[in-house]
Amino acid sequence: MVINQLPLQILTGLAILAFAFFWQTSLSGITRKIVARYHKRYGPKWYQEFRDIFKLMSKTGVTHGWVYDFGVMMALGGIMATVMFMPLMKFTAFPGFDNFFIYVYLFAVGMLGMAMSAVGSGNPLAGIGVMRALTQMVGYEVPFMIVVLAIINGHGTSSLSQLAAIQQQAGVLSWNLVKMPIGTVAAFICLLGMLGKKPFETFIAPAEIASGPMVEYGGKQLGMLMILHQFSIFIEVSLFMNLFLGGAANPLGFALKYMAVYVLASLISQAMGRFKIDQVIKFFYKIPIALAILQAVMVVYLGWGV
Amino acid sequence: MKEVKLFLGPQHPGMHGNSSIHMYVDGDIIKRSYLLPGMLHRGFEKSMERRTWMNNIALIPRICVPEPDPNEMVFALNAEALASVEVPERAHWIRMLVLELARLSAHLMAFGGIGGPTGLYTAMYWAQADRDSILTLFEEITGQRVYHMYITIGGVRKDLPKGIEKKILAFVDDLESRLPDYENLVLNNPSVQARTKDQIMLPAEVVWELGVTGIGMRSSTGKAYDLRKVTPYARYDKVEFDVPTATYSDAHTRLTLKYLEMYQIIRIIRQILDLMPAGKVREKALDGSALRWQVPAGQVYSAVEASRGEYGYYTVSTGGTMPYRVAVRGASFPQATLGIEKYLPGHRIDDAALWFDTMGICSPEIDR
Amino acid sequence: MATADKEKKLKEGWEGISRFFRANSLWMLMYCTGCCAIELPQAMTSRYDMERLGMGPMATPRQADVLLVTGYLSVKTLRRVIYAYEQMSTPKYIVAFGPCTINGGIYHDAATVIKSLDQYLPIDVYIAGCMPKPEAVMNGFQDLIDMIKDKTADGWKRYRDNYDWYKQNQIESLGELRIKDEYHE
Amino acid sequence: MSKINMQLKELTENVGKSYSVLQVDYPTPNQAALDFQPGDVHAVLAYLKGQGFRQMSLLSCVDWIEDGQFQLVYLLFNWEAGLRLQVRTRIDRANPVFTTVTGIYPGAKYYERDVHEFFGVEFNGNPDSSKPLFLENWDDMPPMRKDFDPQAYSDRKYKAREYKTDFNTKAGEGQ
Repeated sequence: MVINQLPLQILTGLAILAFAFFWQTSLSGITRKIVARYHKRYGPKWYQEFRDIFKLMSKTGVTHGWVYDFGVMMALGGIMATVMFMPLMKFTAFPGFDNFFIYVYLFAVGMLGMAMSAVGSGNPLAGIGVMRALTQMVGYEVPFMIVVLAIINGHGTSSLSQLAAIQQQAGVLSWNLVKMPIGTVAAFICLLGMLGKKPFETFIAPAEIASGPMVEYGGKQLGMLMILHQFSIFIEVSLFMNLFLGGAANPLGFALKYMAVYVLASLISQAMGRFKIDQVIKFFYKIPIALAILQAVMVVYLGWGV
Repeated sequence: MKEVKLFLGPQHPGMHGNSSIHMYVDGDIIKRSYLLPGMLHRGFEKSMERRTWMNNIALIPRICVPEPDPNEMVFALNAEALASVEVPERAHWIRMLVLELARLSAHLMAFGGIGGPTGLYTAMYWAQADRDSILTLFEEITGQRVYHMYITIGGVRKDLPKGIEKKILAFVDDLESRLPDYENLVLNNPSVQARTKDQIMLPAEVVWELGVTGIGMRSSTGKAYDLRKVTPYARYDKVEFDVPTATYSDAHTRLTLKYLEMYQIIRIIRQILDLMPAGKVREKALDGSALRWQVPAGQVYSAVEASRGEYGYYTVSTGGTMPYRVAVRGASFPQATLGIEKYLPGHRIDDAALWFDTMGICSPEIDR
Repeated sequence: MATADKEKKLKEGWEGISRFFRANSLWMLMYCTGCCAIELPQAMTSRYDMERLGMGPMATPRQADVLLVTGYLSVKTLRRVIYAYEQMSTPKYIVAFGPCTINGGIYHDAATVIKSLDQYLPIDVYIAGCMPKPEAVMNGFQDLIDMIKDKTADGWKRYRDNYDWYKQNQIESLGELRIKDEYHE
Repeated sequence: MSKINMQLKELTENVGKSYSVLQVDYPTPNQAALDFQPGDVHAVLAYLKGQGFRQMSLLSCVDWIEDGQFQLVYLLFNWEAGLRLQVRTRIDRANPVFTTVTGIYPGAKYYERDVHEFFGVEFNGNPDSSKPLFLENWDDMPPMRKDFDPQAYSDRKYKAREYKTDFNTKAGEGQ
């Protein structure tokens, strides 16, 4: 569905934003329930995450200087902008602007804002957390980029909606998951790193650096951070879905694929401990990067899986 | 680069209990570190001088929270040694049963507790759920879940309730059938192995230098240095059990030993239930009202093997109604104080909580 | 007049909604000050599963809503509990466990343990028992939730209004409030 | 007394040959308590460490206020033989100074800090021993001394809850 007028486009973007928030926040609650079963418990209500966010927004916040406040705003703004560009099923708010690299750049704005704000809080643990987050980013970005570049090279386009459309041509068999299984595995490991799921949870690591960047957040700022967190999960999982699982043509397919990816990542997280930061980098530069290069060679030089 | 000071505790998710490690870090490496204990200091040794022998039974379990029964045992052993009391045969076996159940619960807590510093929270949830069953058994035996006040001078407070043997056996069977799950979840887990294998070493020289006991000692010296074997108390010389040992002590070895000891505990519990004789459970230790007992003068030290190592009391009596002086040897005192000062530096920040955990440190027994 | 009324109503309505969310999403600061902390894992795991009530542990005081004072407080801990409490963002609540926080409990004659916590910090809920069983813990939290719903959990307001009185008590018992703790190194 | 470990008896006799033992006592069959002059303690500890007593379990102190003395107790353990020794000595309570044993048992460092903090015994040669460890802002005598009254200190220092008294005990009752 192509929408040409700017006001309508913005409205569509906002609708995507609202959908992303409600969908991902509910799913987070549901995942908490699933994880609780894994722990032999019942777990909270499915709408617990909404309660948490609204509670935080109703609390008073402490400020640690303007860098801290501005950073949160910048992060939330950057991430929300990224979400608005994300193709959702058949809807794209800004057609022609769903190039993969747009997400990479816009996403970086959000991450930078977050880093700025966390360091602005002045707590050394937050500083360590941010350093770890950036170091880990260096780790997972490289293999992920190699796989994505291989896909772009193979399919000849970098537009997410077009990539999804290409994969929808022949059903499951044309998914990149089937055509490029090795690359998918590498990218899924990178996705775990992006989501901050264990074993790549080094930058949160409550037992080591007391939840890292979030250490000084409370009240409204923490609430905004949680909203930001939900949005960034939405972006990361949607990216993965569009790149490897053929996007989603209808709501049911979207729901199923999205849930499968996110719940699988959460369950893996519950069966793993966390690596140390040096182990994370060593790991990413060994296994995922090897898989990614192998896949790239297969796609670019051998022409397999295109 | 400038050294940055970081605190691990007192309020920190990586810290069990209430004490603080001050770490000066350069980059990710700890350069200097010190323990700041005393947040749990209650002046136990002074309070014990102000209470009668029998009143003390109610006070002392609180010295070590995760495993309170060794406190009662050593206190009773000391008083019995001073007063030359013979404990009835059945009481010995009941004491062993309670001590082993307590050890099992402490081991479960520590083994699952590895989930905290490594981030494998599932292990924690599972282990706590199993520990809860032990606390239920304790509630049935002693009337209390955590602080039992069950082992008294001259025996135990009351006999076992009817039918408890079956419940204990059922629990032990159930736990034994599920222990391999724990092995797969924790010990064979690649991410936990990455964190623990060849990390956080404890060489034998360090053991002797600091005076580390318990699993730390056995994991590096390779000898069965277990007080239950070396100086058997109660009836530990009548039951068969092995003491798992190792000669290469990294964090993973110490975890593995904890896991293997759980099997031995289960083995001991089965034998106890099998061999326990019938009879009296408490001998009147001294004449008169229990609250006016005057334990004969003397100075004696007794120690038992707690889950973390040698746990002992040094008791001085002058023949009064109250102990003249009781000194507590917390099992983890050496590694927590001097160990942190000398051997934590050089590790990464990531390892500090894991170091604290796998060395088996329990802060209340250090602070007393 | 009508607009002021309307505003007031609106504000009350917003407060009511906030209270609903606050009551059902309590994040605990598990500052394990004493023995009673040992039953908290039991209350959190399979058998009682505190997360059903929307409660969960949090890493730092800034993020938390409820300060759990689990048992006796030595002066050294009290000083740090006060730091932690003052860092939390309002509204905040304190749940005190065991007799030790009420009158010193079994440590009434110990030289390093304070006797009555409510002289130094405002308490919303006391949970009795040495140590409180998980049932009691859960019951105490349920009471706190009910109190938040009917506006009686106002400890943080009391602390704000009687700040001078609390500060004076703290200084009387602790001496200097801020202490450089490098003395032992 | 017949059950006393033969090895232990032999050992105490050997110690008695080289050092002047003031008193020997056997509280349990595998435990012996030996009293020495303060000057002998270090030599004895060094000798015993060579005899297999590689672990110092505890260093403790007893306040014998009526004698005007502090008694230092070093608890040693021999893991191979399962033997335990109390090496005891008495020092002057008015001037409690002793020399550190960290040269023989490095693990004694923090036990000495402990004893210093709770009894006020100075350990020469252990520079850290005079730093406070467990206590913070302590403003009274070392708290484990016999003449220290924790109840009075607590009543003076910490505010207590006020109760209505419904029932008054008669003199001598309830104590």
